[in-house]
Order: sequence, then C-alpha cells, then structure tokens
Amino acid sequence: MKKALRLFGILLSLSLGGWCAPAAPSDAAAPAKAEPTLEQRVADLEAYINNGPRNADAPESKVTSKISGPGPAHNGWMMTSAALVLFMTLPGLALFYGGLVRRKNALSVLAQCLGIAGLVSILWWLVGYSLVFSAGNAVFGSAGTFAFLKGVNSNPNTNYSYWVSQNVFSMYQLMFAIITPALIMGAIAERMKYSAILVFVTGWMFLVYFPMAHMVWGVDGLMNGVWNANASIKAIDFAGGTVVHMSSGWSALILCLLLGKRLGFPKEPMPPHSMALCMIGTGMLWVGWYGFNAGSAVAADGIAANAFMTTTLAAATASFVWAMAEYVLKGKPSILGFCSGAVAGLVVVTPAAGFVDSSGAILIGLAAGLIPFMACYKLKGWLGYDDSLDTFGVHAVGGTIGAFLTGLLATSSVNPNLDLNLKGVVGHILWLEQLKAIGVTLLFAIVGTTILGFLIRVLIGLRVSEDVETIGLDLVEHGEEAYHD
Amino acid sequence: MKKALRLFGILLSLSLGGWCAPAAPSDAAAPAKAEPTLEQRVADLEAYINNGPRNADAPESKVTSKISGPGPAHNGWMMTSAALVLFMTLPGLALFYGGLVRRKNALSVLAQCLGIAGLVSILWWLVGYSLVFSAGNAVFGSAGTFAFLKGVNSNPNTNYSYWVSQNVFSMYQLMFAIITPALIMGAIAERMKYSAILVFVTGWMFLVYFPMAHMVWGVDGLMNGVWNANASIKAIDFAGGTVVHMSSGWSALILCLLLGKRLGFPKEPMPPHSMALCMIGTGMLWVGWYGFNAGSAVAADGIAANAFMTTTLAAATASFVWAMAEYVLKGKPSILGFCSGAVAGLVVVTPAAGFVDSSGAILIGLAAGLIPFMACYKLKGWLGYDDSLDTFGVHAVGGTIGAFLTGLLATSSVNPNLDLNLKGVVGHILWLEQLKAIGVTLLFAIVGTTILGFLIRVLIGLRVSEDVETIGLDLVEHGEEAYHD
Amino acid sequence: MKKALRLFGILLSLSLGGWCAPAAPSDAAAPAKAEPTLEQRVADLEAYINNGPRNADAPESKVTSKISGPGPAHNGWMMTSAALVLFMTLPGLALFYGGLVRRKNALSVLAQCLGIAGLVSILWWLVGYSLVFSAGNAVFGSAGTFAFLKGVNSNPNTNYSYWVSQNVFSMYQLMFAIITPALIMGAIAERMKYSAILVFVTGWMFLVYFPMAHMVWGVDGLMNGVWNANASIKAIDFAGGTVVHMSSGWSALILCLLLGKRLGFPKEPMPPHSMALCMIGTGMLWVGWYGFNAGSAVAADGIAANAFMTTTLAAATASFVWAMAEYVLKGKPSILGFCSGAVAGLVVVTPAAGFVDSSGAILIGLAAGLIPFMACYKLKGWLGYDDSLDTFGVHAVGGTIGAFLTGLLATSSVNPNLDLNLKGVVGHILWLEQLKAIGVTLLFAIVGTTILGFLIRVLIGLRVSEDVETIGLDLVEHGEEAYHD
Amino acid sequence: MKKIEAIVKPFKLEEVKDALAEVGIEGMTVSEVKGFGRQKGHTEIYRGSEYTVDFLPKIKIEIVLSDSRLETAIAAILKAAKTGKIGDGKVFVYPVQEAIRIRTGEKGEQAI
Amino acid sequence: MKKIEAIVKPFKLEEVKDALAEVGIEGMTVSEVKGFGRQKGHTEIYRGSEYTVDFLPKIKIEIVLSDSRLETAIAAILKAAKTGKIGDGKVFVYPVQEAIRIRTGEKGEQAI
Amino acid sequence: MKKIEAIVKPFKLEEVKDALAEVGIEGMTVSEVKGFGRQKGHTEIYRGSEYTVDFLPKIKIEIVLSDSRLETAIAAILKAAKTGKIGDGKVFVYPVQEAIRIRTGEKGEQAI
Ligand SMILES: Nc1ncnc2c1ncn2[C@@H]1O[C@H](COP(=O)(O)OP(=O)(O)O)[C@@H](O)[C@H]1O
Ligand SMILES: Nc1ncnc2c1ncn2[C@@H]1O[C@H](COP(=O)(O)OP(=O)(O)O)[C@@H](O)[C@H]1O
Ligand SMILES: Nc1ncnc2c1ncn2[C@@H]1O[C@H](COP(=O)(O)OP(=O)(O)O)[C@@H](O)[C@H]1O
Repeated sequence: MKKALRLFGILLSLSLGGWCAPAAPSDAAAPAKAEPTLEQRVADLEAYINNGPRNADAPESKVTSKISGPGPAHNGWMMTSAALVLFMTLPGLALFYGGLVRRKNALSVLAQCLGIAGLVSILWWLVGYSLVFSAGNAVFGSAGTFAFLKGVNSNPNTNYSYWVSQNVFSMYQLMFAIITPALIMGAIAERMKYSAILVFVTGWMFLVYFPMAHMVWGVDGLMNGVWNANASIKAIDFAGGTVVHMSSGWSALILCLLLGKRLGFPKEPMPPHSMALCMIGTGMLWVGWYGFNAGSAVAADGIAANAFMTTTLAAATASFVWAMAEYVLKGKPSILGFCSGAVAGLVVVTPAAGFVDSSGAILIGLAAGLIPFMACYKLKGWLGYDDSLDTFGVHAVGGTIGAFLTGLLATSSVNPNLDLNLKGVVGHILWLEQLKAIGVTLLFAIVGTTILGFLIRVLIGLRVSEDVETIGLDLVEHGEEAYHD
Repeated sequence: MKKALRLFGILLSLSLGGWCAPAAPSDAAAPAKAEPTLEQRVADLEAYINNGPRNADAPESKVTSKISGPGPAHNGWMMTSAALVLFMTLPGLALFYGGLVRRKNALSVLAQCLGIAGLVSILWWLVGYSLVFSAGNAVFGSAGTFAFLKGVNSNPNTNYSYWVSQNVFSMYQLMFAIITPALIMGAIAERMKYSAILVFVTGWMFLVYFPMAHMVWGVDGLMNGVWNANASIKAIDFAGGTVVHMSSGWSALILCLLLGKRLGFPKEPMPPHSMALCMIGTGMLWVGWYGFNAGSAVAADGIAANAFMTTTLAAATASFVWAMAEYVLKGKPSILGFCSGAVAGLVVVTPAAGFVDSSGAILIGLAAGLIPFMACYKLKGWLGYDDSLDTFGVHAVGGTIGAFLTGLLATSSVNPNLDLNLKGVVGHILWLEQLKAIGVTLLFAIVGTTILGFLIRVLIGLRVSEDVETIGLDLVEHGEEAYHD
Repeated sequence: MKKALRLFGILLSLSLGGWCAPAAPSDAAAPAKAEPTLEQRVADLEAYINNGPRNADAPESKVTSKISGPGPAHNGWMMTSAALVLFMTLPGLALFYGGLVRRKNALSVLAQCLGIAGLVSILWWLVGYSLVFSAGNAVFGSAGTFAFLKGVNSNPNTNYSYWVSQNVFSMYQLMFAIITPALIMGAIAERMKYSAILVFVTGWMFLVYFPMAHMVWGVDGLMNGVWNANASIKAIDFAGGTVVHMSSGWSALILCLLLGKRLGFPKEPMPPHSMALCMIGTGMLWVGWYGFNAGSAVAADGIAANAFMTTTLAAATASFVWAMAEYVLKGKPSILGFCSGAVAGLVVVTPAAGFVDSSGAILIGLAAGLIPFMACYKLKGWLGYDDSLDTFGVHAVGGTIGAFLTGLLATSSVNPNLDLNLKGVVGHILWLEQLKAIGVTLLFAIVGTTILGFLIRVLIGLRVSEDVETIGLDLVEHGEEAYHD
Repeated sequence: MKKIEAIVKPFKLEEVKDALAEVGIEGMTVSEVKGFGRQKGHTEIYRGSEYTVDFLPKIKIEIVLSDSRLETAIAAILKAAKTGKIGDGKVFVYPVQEAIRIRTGEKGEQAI
Repeated sequence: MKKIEAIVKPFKLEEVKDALAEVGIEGMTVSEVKGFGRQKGHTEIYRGSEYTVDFLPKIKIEIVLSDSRLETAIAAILKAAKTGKIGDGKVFVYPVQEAIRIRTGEKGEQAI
Repeated sequence: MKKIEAIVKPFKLEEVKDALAEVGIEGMTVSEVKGFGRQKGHTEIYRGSEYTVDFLPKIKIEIVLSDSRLETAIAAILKAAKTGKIGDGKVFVYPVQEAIRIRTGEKGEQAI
C-alpha cells in the first residue's frame, strides 16, 4: 500500500513535470558528413527491406544516406493501417454500438463517435501528439516539442521508425487516440448529456490517455519495456491492451457507476434496435483491427506479418467459442454472441499480437471466448451496474486478461526486439511486470475518471433529464431521428 | 469580356482539335542500349525508394534498367488507393446520398451510382483515358493513343509515374471519373428520369470531365502548372478541387435549376429516410478519401504522407466546427452537421492536400466548417433553388474555396515539385492563377451543362411525371422497393 | 465413362493417400554458405522489386542473402489483400445475402457467415493449410507438415512466394477457405438447420475444398498447370474460378435439391427485405475482390496490376450489361440487376484476372452480364429448383464460363509465367485442359456434396420444421430479431 | 359521438390535417395501413421472380368527434383527400359510446 | 353495414385475401399489429439480458361490407385463417353508420 | 360486448398491459400509431431545412370485452397510463356486435 502511494506520488510529480519539460534541442548545425560508399548505399537499401537503421542513423554516424526520407512500403502500409484504424471508429464502432442501442438513441451514439473524432484530432494537433511522443519524463512527453505538429513532416522520427514518415506515424497514432475514448461510450450510452461527454473526453485525454500512451509507447516511457532500457516497469504492450482497452474499459465502469442505471433498467426490455448494423460494425472492426495490430509493427515487416496471423486466429477462435458456449448453455448461438466473441478475441490479442505465435493466439482466442462471456452473462447480473453495451465486460476484462496472458505467452522467437532490453525478463518474470503495468493502468483510469466524473457532475451534470431519456437523445439533443419511414 | 470570349474560342478549337490529333509515335526501334553499371543499378534502386527516375528514364539515356517494371510499394499503394476511391462511390456516396432521400427514392440513388460506375468505366476504356492522359493539345488528349486501353499495360507511363503500372494508374483515374458525375446526383435526386441521367452523364463526360481532367492533369494540359512548363495558366490542383468538386458542384447547380424543384418543396417535409445510412456513407467517404488525396501523389512517398496528414486534420476540424456552429446557433449539434462538415473539409482540402502543411490544413478545416455551412443554411434559403442534397453548397462552394486557399497556402517546403515550374509563382501570384483556373472551370461546367441540359429536356425530357414522383422512383423506374418488412 | 471412372479411382486413392503422406523433410543441417558479393546483394534487391528469386533461393545455391526475410511491399500488399478478402465475407457477403432474404431470416444468414469464419479458421489452423499447401500427392498435401501452423512463420515459403511471409500467405488463403463455403449458403437460405450447416461445412472442407485447392494451387497439384511441371491436367485458374466459384456453386445446386424448396415457393412472394443492405454488400464485395484477384499474384507486381485492371473492367461491364438487358427486356434496370451483374462479372473474371488483357476483360464482362442473367431469369424457372439467392445461377454458371473463357483468352504477353510450363498449351489446347479441370471440379463438388448431404439428412436432418420456417430462423435458431423498432 | 375513419393516399395526409384544423378539429390518430381495392397494385421483379404487390400504402386517420361536427369534418376530408383518381379511399363512420381523457379523467365531448 | 375486423397470423394474409375474393369481397384495409393472448411469446437473450417478448406479430384485416354479405365473409375468413393451433386470432364485428367513397362522393353500400 | 381503444404514450405500454392482466384481461391487440392533439410536436433541422413534426408516436391498444368488465378495465388503464402531462392520450369505447375465435369457432363472450 505504502509502495503504491509512493508510486502514485512519483507519477503525480512526473505528470506535472511533463508540462514544463524543456523542448527537445533543435537539430544543431551538424559538421559536414561524407557521402555513403556504394557498399553503404547497398546496406541502406537492405536496411529498408529489413526495417533496420541506415548507416546514417547510427549515433555519431559520419555519412549521409541517399535514401534519407521515408521507405515507400512501410509508409504505404502505415497509411493503409491508419485508414483502417479510422474505419474502426467511423463507421465501425459507431455501428457496432449504434446497432445495440434503442432506435431513439441510435444517432446519439454516432454523434459521440463523430464528436470525439473531431475533438481529439484538434487536441492531438494542439499538444496531444507532443505530450505522448516527444521525449520528456517517464509519464509525459514535453508539451512544446511537437505542439501544433510543428516539425512533424514526412521524414521519419527514428525514435519510432526508421522508414515511416513522422506525419503518417502521428496520424496513425491519432486514430488510436480517437477510438479509445469512443470505446467508453458503450458503457454510458442512452443517458449521458452530450455537453458532459465533450467535457469529459477533453479532460480524460489529458488525465488518462496522454500519460498512459507516453508511459507505454513514449521513447522514455515508464512501462515501455521493449524500447526504453530505463523503463521502471519492464512491461510490454504491442498494440494497446493497457493504453486502449484497459484504460477505456475501467474508466467506463467508473463512469457508468457515477451515472447510474438507465430508466427502467433492468426491468424494461432494451433489445438492440438493429443487430444488422451491429454485425456490419463488427465486420468493420475486425477488418480495421489489422491496421490496429499489424500496423503496430510500424512497418510492413515480419512482426507485422506475425501480428496479422495472431489477430486472425484469436478473433476467429473467440468468436466461435463464445457462440458455441451459448449453443451449449442456452441452445442458441446468437449473432451478438459471434460478434462479441470476435471483438473480445481482438481485444485480448491486442497487447500480444506481435509477441506470441499461432498456438499462443489460439489459446488467447479460447480465453477471450470464455472469460468475457462469463463477465457479460454473470458478473453484470451479480453486481448490477448498467454497463449498457458491455464496455467493461469486453474491454476491461478482455484487456486485463490480454495484458496478463501476453506476459505468459510472449516469445522472442517471434519478435527479436524482445531480446534488446528484456533478455532475462521474457519467459521469466514478465508476467509480474505485466501485473505492475495493469496496476498503474487501473490507477490512472480509476483515479482520473473518478475525479473528472465527480467534477462534471457537480459543474454541469452528467445526465439528461428523465423526460429527455424517455423521448430519446436523438430528438432532444441532436434534433434528428435515425429513420423516417 | 473580350478576352474571355477569345479564350473560349481558343478552347473550342482546341477541344475539337483533340479528336483529330495524330496518335503518339509508337516506340520506334531504339538503338541497342548498354547494361547498367553496378552503381547505376544501386542508383535505380534508390530512385525506387525516393520515387525518382531510373537512369534509363532520362531523355536520351543510353542504359537499360534491371528494374524497368513497376515498383511494388508504389504499385501496392496505388492499388489500395484505387480500391479506396471506388469504395467512396460504391457504397460510400451511394449511402451518403441514399440515406438523405426519402424512402421511396432510396434505390434510385443507388441505381444512379451503380449505373454511372458501369457507364463511365466503358467510356473510359473506349476513349476516355486516352482523351485525358495521352498527349494532345492543351484541352484534350488524343482519342487514338490509348483507345480501348491499347498499350496500357503493367509498365509505368513515365509521364505520370516512374514506378506505378500504367494499368493501375488508369484504373485509379477511372475511379475519379466515376465519382465526379455521381456527385452531381445529389442536386437532382428524387425527380430526374433515369434515361435522362444516363444520356446526361455520357455527354457531360465528353463536354466537361475529359477536357477538365486533361487541362489540369494531362501532361500538356492548359492548367497543369506543376508538371507542364508550358501551361498557360500556372495553377495547381492536387487531387481534383477543380476537376472533381467544382466541375460537379457547379454543374449540379445548373442542372437542378433546369430541372425545377421537387413537388412540394419546400413546404412538404422531406427528412432523410436514414441518417444511419448517411453516416455510414460519410465514414466510408472519409476513409476512401485517403486513397483520393494521398493516392494523388501516385506514389507511397513523402508527398502522399503529407496529404494523408492534411486530409485527416481538415476533415476532423471541419466536421467538429460545423457541428459546433450548429450547437452555438441552434442548440443542437446534428449528425448531419458532423457528416456535412467532414465531407466539406475533405472537399476543401482536396486541391491543397499535397501542397500545404498541418497549420494550413487546420485553417482549411476552419473555412470548410463555416463557409459551406453558411451556404447550406442561408444561401439556399435566400436563392430558393432545390439542390436536394446540397451538392452545390458543399462541392461547388467548398471546391471553389479550396482552389483559392490552395493558392494562398501552398508551400514548396512540403512539396518540392512546386519548385520545378512554379518558382516565382508559389507564394506570390499563385492565387491569381488559381482564380483563372476557377474561371475556366466555371466556364466548362456551366456552358457544358446548360447546353446538355437544354438538349436533353427538348429531346427526351429531364423529369419524371408528377405521378411517378409521388409514388417514388424506386417502384416506377426500377421496379423494386428498398425495404420489405 | 470408363476413363472417368479410372480417374475417379486414382483420385480416391490419392485422396486417402494424402493423409498418410510422409512429412516433408525438415531443413537438414546445411553446409555453411558464403556471404553474398556486392553484386549479388544488388541483384537480390532487384529481385525484390521484380518479385524474383534471391541468389540464395536457387537450388543448390551456395550464398546467403542479406534480405532473406519478407519483402515489405509484397508483404504489405498481401496483408491488405487478406483484409480485403475477409471484408468480402464479413460483412460483404453477409449483407449481400442478408439483404436478399426475408426480414425474419436476416440474422440466420449473418450467423452462417460468422460461424463459417470461426469454424474454418480453426480447421485451417489444425490441418487445413497443411493439407492444401504442403507437398503431398496430386490431390492432397500432407496433413502433418504444417499441422497447427507449425513452422508457418514470417519467412516466405518459396514454393509460393519469394517475398511474402508464409504466415501472411496462410491467412490470405484462409480468407478464401472462409468465403467459399459461405457462398453455398445463398442456395439453402431460409430453411437449413444451423447444426446441419456446421456439420456440412466441416465435412465439405475435407471432401471438396481442401483437395480442390491443393489440386489447383498446391505445389504438386493435379491441375496446377502454371507451376507444377508434372501436372496431369495443364489447366490454369488465377484466383479460384474452379476452387471457389464452381465448387461452391455446384455444391449449392446439389444441396438445395436435397433440401427441397422453401415453404410457399414459388407462390408466396419473398422479396428482399433490404435492397439497401444488398447493395452495400455488393460494393464491399467489389472492393474486397481486388484483394481476391490482384492479391492472387501474391506480390504487388505487374501481374497484380493487370488483375486489378481486368477485375475492374469485367465487373463494371457486367454490371452495366445485366441492368441494360433488364432495361431492354423488362423496361426497368433494377438495383438487384446492377448488383448481380457486378458479382457475376467478378466471378467470371476470377480465374482469368492475371492471364487476360483489357479487351479480354471486356469480353468476359459481356458474357458475365448476359449468361448468368439468362440462368437466373430463365433456367431457374424452367427447372424449378429453389436456389434461394442464385448461388448456382451466378457462381456455378459464372465460374464455369470463366474457367472456359480463361482457356480461350489467356495470353503470356500479360503473364510471362504462362511460358514456364505451358508453352505449347496456352493459345492452343488450353481450353481442352480447362474442360478437364471443369470436369474434375464437377466430380468433386457433386459427389462430395451428395454423399455429405445424404449422410446428414439421415443422421440429424437437414431442414428446420415447418413451424420454425414459418416463424423465421432468427427467432427460433438464434433467439434474436434483426430489428426492433 | 362518432368516429370517422378515413383511408386516404399517403401524400394527402398533410392537406387533410390542415383542412380539419380549419374546421376546428384538433385531435386525431393516424396509422400506416395497406389498402386493397379497385386500384391496381404493381409488379416487382427480383432476378426473374415476379411479384404482384396488391396492397398499396394508405394512411388511416381516426377522429372521434361530437355528432354536431360530423358533417363539416367529413366535408373537409372529402375535399382535401380527393384527386379524382382511383384509389382515393373511403370515409367510414362508426358510433362511439364513450370517450375519456386519460390525463384528466374528463368524459364525453369534453374529452375529445 | 358492418365492419369485420379479423386478427390473423401474418402468413395467412394471402390465403384470407384470396378466400374473400372468391366470395366477392374486393375491398379491405390491412395493418400490422402485435397481439397478446393465450399464445405464448418467446424469449430473446442479448449478452445475458433475457427479454420475454409477449407481443406476437399479427395482421389486422378490416372490411366494411353490407349486412347481407357478412355471413359468407366471416365463413370465408374462418376457413382460410384456421390452422387449429393456438393464436389463430379473432373475428370481431362492429356496426357501421356510414361509408363514403372519396373519389366520387358515393355513399352507403355504393361506396364499398 | 364492447371494444376499448386506448391511445397511450409508448413507454406506458408495459404498465398498462400489466394493469390489465391484474384485472384479468388477457387478450389485446396493439399497434403503433401517430397522434395529433394538444401536445406539441418538435422541430427537426436538416442542413437548414426546418421541419415541424406534429405527429407524435403513440400506442393504440384494442381490447374487446364483456360489458361487465368494462369499468374495471377502463379504471386500470386510466391509472396505469396517466402521467398527468399533456399527451397522455384517450380511451374510447365502441359497441361490438360479435366476436369469434378462429381456432375453435366459439362465439360471443366465449371467444374473447
Ligand atoms: N370494403 C372496404 N373495407 C375497408 N376498406 C376498404 C374497402 N374498400 C376499399 N377500402 C380501402 O379503400 C382504398 C381505396 O379503394 P379502391 O377501391 O382502391 O379505390 P376507390 O376508393 O377510388 O374506390 C383501398 O385501398 C382500401 O384501403
Ligand atoms: N379480447 C381481445 N381483444 C382484442 N384482441 C384480442 C383479444 N383476445 C385476443 N386478441 C387477439 O387475438 C390474437 C390471438 O389470441 P390468442 O388468445 O393468442 O389465441 P386464440 O385466438 O387461438 O384464442 C391475439 O394475439 C390478439 O391479437
Ligand atoms: N378527437 C380525437 N380523435 C382521435 N384521437 C384523438 C383525438 N384527440 C386526441 N387524440 C389522440 O390522443 C392523443 C393525445 O391527445 P392530446 O390532445 O395531445 O393530449 P391529451 O390526451 O392530454 O388531451 C393524440 O396524440 C391523439 O393520438
């Protein structure tokens, strides 16, 4: 407990410190460098194929490179991946969630996804990218380095990739920053005020997402076990099990508790108004997730290839297992079961995708098909909270399982980068480090959301009036109806 | 005025001339060329990475290349981009527009998009690609050079790309030729005869689209400021602000004026029959637009990367700004507002995407969120035309703003190609050249559409009967209903 | 007849043999190899661009390669393609079929597509990939070589590609294995038991799909004319005309005959419950098909580029021709006509995509727009079977035409690989070889499906009860409704 | 009290509503129905399967009113709903025994 | 004049329509309704939340006709709509005071 | 026999159904309708075009019952459907001449 408090203190001071961190030194006038030799030029070309550093990228290197810009294949794949991740939110998640609510609230879900896309993009341009991906301290990057995406041009930022344009990398990461708060919307659907949502998301990005993302992926991040040799917590998270799914899932739980149940829940039936839309959304999420997971290699290399395979196997297995569990237990495999299972599989494999092999992926698929299934079928009933669309059951439970299983199943035979800074850790005590990362994530998500939620409740209120909830959010908050016959 | 008339005369004679232009000389038997040296081979490989010319591509070059075919990364990205641009129309635009009409006309919109896809593809294969992308005069390419896509194989056409297969390039450009007339359908929805639409589109491609595309992108085009050193108008248009959005938007205005208002407009309520479909379409348009804008670099290079970033920022900003403007003015941020803003942002950034930086993109997003918003909310009411789905308000207004802003915001720090032929122009009088291009575009769109529209009205009639309009186009013109409960 | 029987005997014994085939010898300890010279390194890089073999890939090669892993552009394109092919099923085909059934059965179609995706993925991981793509005999690969995807990592399997990771290749091929049985669902929609479907698909993969795929694409496959010098039947099939469309289409016919007509067919009207969903599905199928066809080059090379072009031209032409045929014959071009034509065009061009030129594609589009059109409009009426959604009319008829036309139109000017083993065949007697391949395909599809169908009918029954059929499969078999107002 | 049930063409709803409002009728209940009568349906073709759709979309307007207003209300409907083409629809009149306003419990003519 | 209101199972609509046509009834108005009665509903489960759906889809057919044809019409409906299983539905008969054809203004039995 | 036609707010359906069940009413037919009355509609704006939507969603519940149960049934509905706010809806009562159960052919009070 004491230790936890101390950690919290450190994190707090680091968080605040981030804002005042000095801007990274600008590229100082470098001494003239030599042209590369023919052999060096060939080696640079090979580096492109192998996603390695150019000769010029070595610290203290004395040569230039003839191919110092982005590498087309890696750039092309990352543009494709970024588009795929946007597709996951617009319209993927919007449909997955929008189909599950009642007809009178269908548009409100779309407005949440669209509004978050716009708002978070502006925050990201302003300072978000800089807070996450510039060097700073263990919790925050520096606010100034890349503010207004200054200096973020088509050249690679070799802290993150030798061959992908930094502007593409920044947009790719933006898509993650968009979908994460959008996931929370599932828990608070059908009753939260739109103004409160916009304020909440703004605060949540600064209190939870930006620090989480920096800690896990920032070059000097606290839990960036793979790339930061000085990481205090030697954890790994390939594509965002902690940053995206756990942070959103646990925040979702807190927020839906603060908000209270929907009028009539659980007595009044609230069946999905369109399972068809929900299934379309699921298909789009699955397809888009290839950008999310395989794109997280930040290259079209063998690690991406492995992530592509594990993502497929985990999603397919979990989808089938969830529905077959229903078949056995209830006699009816449901479409929502297949869809939930697929999403759960994708969630659980997210932190593991580039670190585990095909058998690991199948195991993950099994766990993802059974454990979140139980969480949605049993836990929710027992505990009685109203997590409208099971963000907690799928993303928090799934994300947490995923983070833990990654600790058990990761292997450097699949991803040689695990040998850089984690030689004695992977295969030994990695699971312990993962537990620490889970703890920090819980801390940020729960504390951040609680503070924000209470604040907003006091200041402007979290919830629409009973009348509005009865009529539906679409008509009252957005002045539109989803369908006119 | 006199000058305008003279220009018109020149354009006319050039247009007609195009048809009789001699076919390009076929590759004459070239003298035997030498094998490349090792250094040249390495330079060729580097050229691939940098999207530059091979040694063999230089005029009068005396060597061959070991990699004379397409470059896989550029080819792969362009295939992805072409698929994304098709996705914008089928089903993107079909849903965006289809959701906004009344239920009884939903299918007619889909039939228009599908019919245009088929019809334009056949015209493109026949002669369209040749008229646009072969060398000819300043307004038209030669009809014969690539008729029936003859000679358009997997080798690059180095006039347009060193590394992308010409067949892929031709299909990529086909997708633009499909979506442009499809955009017009928004203005004339719910009342135009299907036969008249097919005839109109056929004529419009020859009178407006093919010359516009050649003038802007053709190797010897009148307004191809970036690549044609002899361009009379030194204007720039990255991905089609004039060719696609202005030409369709202004034609849409003329056509909806010729057609007249829908029965009952504006008294009878005509709300969108499915905002859900409209939002799905918007998401697809946004995702597909990455193919449209970043693909317009015709390579997976740094220019594409920049276009990817500016597209994202402009779309997200405009979407948020439009809806927030509604929030402030009407109290309700609407889903249609978010969607319209996103599309407007994408439209306005289209000509600028590969030429402006991130701050430019944010400015463009702001303008796109406010000006087309005003056009749709106020202008339409004042002027009283019935542009059913606001093709004019979004594409004509947005396209025109975009063309102009590109003139102000373009910078060669983002796109070094601007230094090739536009050294003294960019940053100085480019905005003036952009105004000239706007003028020529207006001329073609307005004159072409007026002539065609009148002709068709006289010959076969533009509009369905009142009875058909009342019952709905789906049942009468296509013999189907969109939904059966 | 005798010959056919003998062939059948051989096939049978080969099929059974496959299961006991010895595992491929593991990579034996190779003698130490030399480092490549600079020239060899450059040649390797060029090989990457040209999608050719590295020096190290030559049999008996004595050098290693500095770029022995996957090539990023080819890998990136294949990941994109695999995602696109998944998109064809989830949600593409699910919507295309789901929109065409009655509202009460809409979800059952989605459950079929989702269930098949899960089930087939697990089978594929278990043994399917191994049975298809490991070396074995002419009909089956060996079950053991790649069981559990053992050894299928990010390195290329040079039997199939020099530059694409085998795990990506295996996932790409999985997507084909998923969509093929899903296509069959069109014929048996609205009446087949879910349990029977799962059992049928499991059996069908082993009896029909795995052997078909091995015969056509396996390194030592019976009908792999392009790559297997020892192929008994020197046929070609670029992306699966026989394996995917014919096998599913003919199996569909058999299964719907065994199953019987829907209650009330053809008297009771059974119009599509949502042509809008059907059209969305069509758009997704078309876009996804680029992954299917251009991806079948297993590289982002010139052959892929050609396939991209032919796919576009055939789909667009067939779509337009089908609807125009309706326009002429019935007075109304229908949305379902445009959609059916597009799918038919894509089906027919599938085996030909990488082998024919643009004129060939237009011819194919014409045939695809007219012949399946007649099959659906006339044949079905005459013969009176109830192929609910025309899987036979489109996929069997279209696939068969495509296989045959490929024989007539293939040309090595488009695809130099045709000169490897088919020098005297292409342009001469290829059509005869194609007929043989058609025969073998019919044999497998018809015999396999008949046996399986009868067996399942006896053991657990194929069909739901009349009551269930009347109420609808969604409610009774899956416990859900597609829409709640 | 009486109940008028008017079956009209869908696009006539707004006009009928306005015409009723002019004669002081301010309460009504409307539903979407399908009508079958002399007006012919249409044919839909889906890949060769032809379906004759006999039922046409109509709107049913129900109004409960006092006997005294019956004639003016009917006249207003007849005028507004008429196009003169087949399928214009019908007006039916039924006896009503009681009407109650749920909000207040008022009964009879007070309630409507 | 009378009005028949028949609540039937949805898939019986075509048969009832045909049976009525056979006895010369050529006008009717049909709507989709939900019925509640002895026939039990079903349960739907969405991720662990079970909903009992008590209301079942039914079709309501309304026919206004002359007293003289009432009996034959009822007989035709009863015959066509019957499956013998619970939930087959009901036939209700109401008095009608007046009927008017909007197109022509014809009244009474002329109008139906 | 009588028929009750109750127009209520949609979210009151479950409560009314339960209240009726408590007084022993176990058969009813329900449909979605749009109501027009004193309760004001709302405005929707689509890109600058404002539409006033006058018709509000309501539920119509139809119950045929014996005269003896009429009063209890009405009382149950009034109690369950009331919110006290404008737009709560109406209860109308009509005479019924006959009722027949299709399944058995039973008539009159037996049938309901
Ligand atoms: N006998 C009837 N009972 C109930 N509704 C009827 C009857 N006859 C006609 N209708 C309704 O009136 C509508 C119009 O009737 P129709 O015979 O088509 O034309 P018209 O009203 O011009 O005579 C029908 O669609 C149906 O809804
Ligand atoms: N008292 C009633 N008033 C109105 N409609 C009724 C009544 N009783 C039954 N219905 C309608 O008749 C349908 C069938 O009734 P039900 O009791 O289920 O079976 P059955 O008709 O075989 O007795 C119900 O779904 C409902 O629509
Ligand atoms: N005269 C009428 N005839 C038929 N339905 C009516 C009548 N008056 C009102 N209604 C129905 O009752 C509903 C409620 O009426 P309204 O005047 O809005 O409020 P209240 O019931 O509180 O007086 C209306 O929406 C409409 O469906």
